[in-house]
Amino acid sequence: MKGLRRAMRDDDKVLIMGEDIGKLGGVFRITDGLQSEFGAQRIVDTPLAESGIMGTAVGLAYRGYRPVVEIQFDGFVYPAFDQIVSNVAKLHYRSQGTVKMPITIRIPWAGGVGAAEHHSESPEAYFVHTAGLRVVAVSNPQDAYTVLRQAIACDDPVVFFEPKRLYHAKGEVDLDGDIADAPPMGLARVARPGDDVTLLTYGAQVSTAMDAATAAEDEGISIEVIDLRSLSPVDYKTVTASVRKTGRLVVTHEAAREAGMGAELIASVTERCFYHLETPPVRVTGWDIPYPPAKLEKHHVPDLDRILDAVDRVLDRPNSLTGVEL
Amino acid sequence: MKGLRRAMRDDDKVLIMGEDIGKLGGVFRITDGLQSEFGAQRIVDTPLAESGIMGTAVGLAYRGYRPVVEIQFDGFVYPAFDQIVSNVAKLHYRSQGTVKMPITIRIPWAGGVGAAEHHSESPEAYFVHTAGLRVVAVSNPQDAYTVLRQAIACDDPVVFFEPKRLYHAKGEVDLDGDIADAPPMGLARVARPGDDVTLLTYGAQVSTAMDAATAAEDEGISIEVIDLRSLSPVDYKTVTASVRKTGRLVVTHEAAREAGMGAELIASVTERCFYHLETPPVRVTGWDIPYPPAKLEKHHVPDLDRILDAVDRVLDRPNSLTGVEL
Amino acid sequence: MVHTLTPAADLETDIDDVARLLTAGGERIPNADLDPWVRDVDAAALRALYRDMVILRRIDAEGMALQRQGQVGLWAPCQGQEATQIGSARALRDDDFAFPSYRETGVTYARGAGPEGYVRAWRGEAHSSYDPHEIGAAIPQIIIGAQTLHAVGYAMGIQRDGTDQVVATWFGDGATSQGDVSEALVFAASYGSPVVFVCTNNQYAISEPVGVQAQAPIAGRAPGFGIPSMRVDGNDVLAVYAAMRWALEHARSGKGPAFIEAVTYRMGPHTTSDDPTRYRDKDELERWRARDPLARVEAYLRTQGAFDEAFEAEVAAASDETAAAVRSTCLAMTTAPALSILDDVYAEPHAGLDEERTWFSAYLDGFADAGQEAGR
Amino acid sequence: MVHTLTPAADLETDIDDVARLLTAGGERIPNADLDPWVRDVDAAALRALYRDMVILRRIDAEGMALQRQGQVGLWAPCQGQEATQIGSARALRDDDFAFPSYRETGVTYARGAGPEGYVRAWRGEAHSSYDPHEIGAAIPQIIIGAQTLHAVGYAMGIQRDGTDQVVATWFGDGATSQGDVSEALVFAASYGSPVVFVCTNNQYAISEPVGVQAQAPIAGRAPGFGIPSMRVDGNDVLAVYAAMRWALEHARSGKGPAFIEAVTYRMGPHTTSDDPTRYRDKDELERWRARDPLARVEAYLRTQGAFDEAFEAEVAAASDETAAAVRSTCLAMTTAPALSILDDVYAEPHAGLDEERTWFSAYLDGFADAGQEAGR
Ligand SMILES: Cc1ncc(C[n+]2csc(CCOP(=O)(O)OP(=O)(O)O)c2C)c(N)n1
Ligand SMILES: Cc1ncc(C[n+]2csc(CCOP(=O)(O)OP(=O)(O)O)c2C)c(N)n1
Ligand SMILES: [Mg+2]
Ligand SMILES: [Mg+2]
Repeated sequence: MKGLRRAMRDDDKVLIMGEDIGKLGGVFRITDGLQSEFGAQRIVDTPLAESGIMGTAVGLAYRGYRPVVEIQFDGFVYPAFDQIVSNVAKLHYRSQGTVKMPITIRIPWAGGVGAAEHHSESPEAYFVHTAGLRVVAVSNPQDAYTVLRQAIACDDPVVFFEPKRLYHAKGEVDLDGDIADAPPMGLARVARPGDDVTLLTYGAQVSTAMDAATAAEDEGISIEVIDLRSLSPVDYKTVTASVRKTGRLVVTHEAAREAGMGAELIASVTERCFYHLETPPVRVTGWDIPYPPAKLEKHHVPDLDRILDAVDRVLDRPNSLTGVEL
Repeated sequence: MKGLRRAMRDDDKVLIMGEDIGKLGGVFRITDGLQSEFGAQRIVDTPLAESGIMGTAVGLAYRGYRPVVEIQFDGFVYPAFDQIVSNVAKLHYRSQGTVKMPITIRIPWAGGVGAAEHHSESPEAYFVHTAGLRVVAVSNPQDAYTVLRQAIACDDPVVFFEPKRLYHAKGEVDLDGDIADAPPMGLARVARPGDDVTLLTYGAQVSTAMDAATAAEDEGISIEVIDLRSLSPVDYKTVTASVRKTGRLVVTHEAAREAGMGAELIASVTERCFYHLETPPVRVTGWDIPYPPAKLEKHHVPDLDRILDAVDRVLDRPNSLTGVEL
Repeated sequence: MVHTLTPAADLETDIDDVARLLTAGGERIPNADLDPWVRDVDAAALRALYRDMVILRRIDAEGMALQRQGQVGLWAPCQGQEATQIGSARALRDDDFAFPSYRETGVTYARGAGPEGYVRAWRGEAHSSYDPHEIGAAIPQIIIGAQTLHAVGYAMGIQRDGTDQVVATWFGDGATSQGDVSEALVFAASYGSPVVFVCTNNQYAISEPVGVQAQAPIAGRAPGFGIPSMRVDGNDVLAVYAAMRWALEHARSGKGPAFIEAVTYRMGPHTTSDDPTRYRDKDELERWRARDPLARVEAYLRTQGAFDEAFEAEVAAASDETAAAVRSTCLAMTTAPALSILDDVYAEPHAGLDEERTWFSAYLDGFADAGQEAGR
Repeated sequence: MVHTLTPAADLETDIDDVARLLTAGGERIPNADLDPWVRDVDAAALRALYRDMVILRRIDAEGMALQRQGQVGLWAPCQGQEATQIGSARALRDDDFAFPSYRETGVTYARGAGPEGYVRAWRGEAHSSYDPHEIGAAIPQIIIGAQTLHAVGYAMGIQRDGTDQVVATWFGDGATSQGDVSEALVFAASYGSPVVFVCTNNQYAISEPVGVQAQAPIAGRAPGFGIPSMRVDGNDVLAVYAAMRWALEHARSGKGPAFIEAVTYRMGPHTTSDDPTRYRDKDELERWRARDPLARVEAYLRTQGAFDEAFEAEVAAASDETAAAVRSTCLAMTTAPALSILDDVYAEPHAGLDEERTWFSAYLDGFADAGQEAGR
């Protein structure tokens, strides 16, 4: 990933730590070639222990470094949870600002790639609920480049979600821009303007949402797709401006529904735009189940049809729940 | 705690594991005297390692035991997070129902007791968001007795939150009832009926909510206080019946707001009762900060005044945010 | 009292500092620690172990082939590790219990998993390929090291039940870095639980050589926790079998946990997604090929006159038959209906999920009404 | 190659299997491992260590008193552990860095924390009592064992900076069970990082005797990870100082991490919330009182003619002065305003929190307008 190379070049306090990131270049080859360029002191193959990786990153940050930690797969971030919640997230607060924790935690993320169990998790809500962290999720190559550089440059810890489904996405990337000129890390992006329904999402679901919007257009429905990019903080200015315009809201994500990101979005939008809402907002999410086996994952990850069904619902058009009591 | 003794007597597959629960009887003396009655094989002092406690509990469950795990303080559950999320919560699903995980995880919980850092955490939303777990929170001695027995008897893993603020609460407890006769574990309790506003809460905040309701009564405002008891699943029947009646909703909890339990409740209620809501529902929660130092915690844990301020808000009465733009 | 240590400057070159009974060339050599444990292992018994290893290699090759053909999504091959897996798992009693990792195809085989026991999960049809209680083996664990704690917990259960069963758990060299594995040693030692730790040191954790995880022989770690250990040639099925018998007997007789490091080599890629040429060279592979676990048993049996064409043919036939069964079972698998993904999340009814079932079912019905299938 | 082990059937009775230079009676005995490291420690140097220990004991007593008087919320006393804390921390160089746990008052003292450096956090005014970068010591860690990994990470930073600084980290016997501590050993060994692990084995983790955590001497754990270690009498300040110098020099000279187990005793309760009479008896306490770390230095200095009334008086005065400063600083503390709880959550502006500040501020203004204070 070009953003990493650039960040490594820009600041020699940046180093990358993780399992198999050296010679192998990471299981997704994101760090391919970096060890030859920057050496084993800056591209650090670690022992197989996520709490160890995160805990040593904390120590490196204490020392003035800016560690970029690679968690090999989403499902392997949990052993590091204690270090993240009790130390990474809290140290700046606990130390009354004397200790900075500019740690970027990169997490290859979510499903839809036919993986084995524990390789398709969507743990973002855990981190959004954790004060002291910033959480971002990218949906396209340009953001993967720019937002990653911003995350690394940020003096706060940032959990950086990279959808596995998009690793092969190709796209034009402006490599030369100054990150100061790019939209700040916390801002959402109107991925597609529209008038009838606001469709909020992030990560790989952005492309599904865009497909849904295109499909809806054929039926004369104009969907505004917003790519949140930042999950904590959420750019509620952009979000509420859209909902105030459309009056209808659908949120979609792959993570489970209960106390997920969609709950946060709907609650906050309802608090702020209640009188603009024409119909109850709707969530289209993964079910409240552990991630299912690969052959069945297509029934779990919300697809175009499930999104359109929800769009019908907020538009009071016939939909799967017509007549079903909530 | 009498519920533990009773559960130990009723089923010899029940055993309790944790740090300092033997001779010491636990730092809160909840297991006081149990080791003398049941012996060290059933009241098990464990090495100081929460992942180890949780992981061995999984193995004991594999073997047919029903471990009750004591986490010494809320802030120490994070080292066990991986075992909880990847194994405790998922094993029944992963094994297609062939392996049961009847593990009860008791967590002395939340703040308001002037404790040192990491001793006042409110991590419930993490578990609510984790499919495969059940989550309950008790607010009074009777529930501490009955719901704990139900949790231990349940074939699913249950995260059981015990508010530290209430450890000294006294109250009549019916010790002889059959748990089959008690309201099922998943049901909410209308702690106080009312007509104007629904006030949803759980745990120690129930008593603050009751105080708020009493205070509001003096001003002629009738608040219905609902003690959720079960956070996953939520008893939306009871909740929506109340909101349909009052048309106004306040949710209060101590945990941070972003992607917290309040978000879940407001999102779900809005989805279900949108047309019954007169005003936007409001959350009164801990701020989105790490738990503050003891001397300042009173500004963090929502108190009667902050709840009443929110009640004013949902009633469209003058309140602190009058004129402030959301 | 300075505890110094002979550091293994290069753990990989140290692979001969192991207990062994059969040399790479197939010569039976004495070993005072191991010999007592295999006195009763005659040619017939060794032939059985050999047969198991051949069948395992064949199942493994079939798994690789099925993956290449798109019939399973992923495969974690165990070629090269047959002696470690068969030697250890075959020493268990039927009523013992196993907690393997994802690579222990040989363990699930030895525990009695049927053809679908190897492939259902890798194919992505379900998360588990068998019922653990039926074969006495837990679902293979993917979260590195987590199963070692489960094994200790199960062993604590055995202690409470008062039986003489033993639990064994398998994990890799990489896994030894995980806190959970050290915690498992602590708990097992603290309670003196009947559990045998089998560390398969196959020299790599994906691309990382064992030296990233350990600066001293892994077997040396256990005694510091109060657990006796043995470092054994993991390509010598007889040595592994002997060591495992020692360890099991230690645990079974109430002396507490024991630890075995089996020094072996992963001949193939980490999984079918891996490209080992990026991080290791051919020479190393060739050096290890010369230590093949099957070849040395064959050589030894030949010197004993216990390896003939009939035996070879019988083993080949059994292997082919097993492989064919795996293949046909795999190909015959059907995918469960969409709504089934909501099953078994909880053991008891759950209001929230029941409601989602209602919604999902209504949604699926819409497609059925339209004569379509949901989720293309 | 069976690695057997001499199990310490009873770790508590094994407390004399330690390296020592001063007996409980104050006799200087030789020790080949330790002697080389204290050749330059003359009476004056030993008096300085003694003085530190007396002051530390006095600060600790003041902390207990302040808690009993409701001036601090909690206190974790270190009485009995003065030799371990002072002996280890005083061996550090100013530019080294310390990662202590909550009980290491002596470490923060030796690093140069001022009076408020001991009490601000315990009083509940803030989570930290000093600026880590000012005194070269991290905020004491309450999450058991977590700091050991931070120490290794800091040491990795030192390696990259190419300086000869060393990091030291303190943790208890109970902490050795935490996965994080084992992982710290793995990382430190893997990178050969300049970090010294100081395990204060004070026989208890709250109520649990060390035997729950360890079935073999804790110092024996490190070599299994490739780290040399030493088990030292933690009530012998000279021995601890010597061992620490050995360990620091080992790390400073590029040889990698080192590990010290200091065998000592927590004379008081775990914290002011604890009641140790529930789990340990008086006899044990008395046995340890006879090993008091201060008494033996006094006795030895007397035999050397280096302990007189003037010295005693000076030490007492210094102690009283420090204690008085701690007390007055504590009593003078004022509590920050309500709105400050939203400060320092992030280092950079955060839209979400800024909004909460607006709301909270508006809310607080309402009380101000009404002439009240928020949050009674
Ligand atoms: C907690 C966790 N972290 C990371 C991974 C990714 N991963 C899968 S296998 C593996 C290497 C395991 O090495 P080892 O323990 O030696 O076992 P082997 O694969 O060699 O059998 C890694 C890093 C994982 N499965 N779980
Ligand atoms: C992760 C975690 N679990 C539990 C606790 C509660 N706790 C605080 S101190 C302590 C005992 C620590 O014992 P030890 O490591 O020996 O240090 P000591 O208190 O004796 O100095 C425990 C269990 C904690 N602080 N952190
Ligand atoms: Mg390996
Ligand atoms: Mg201790």
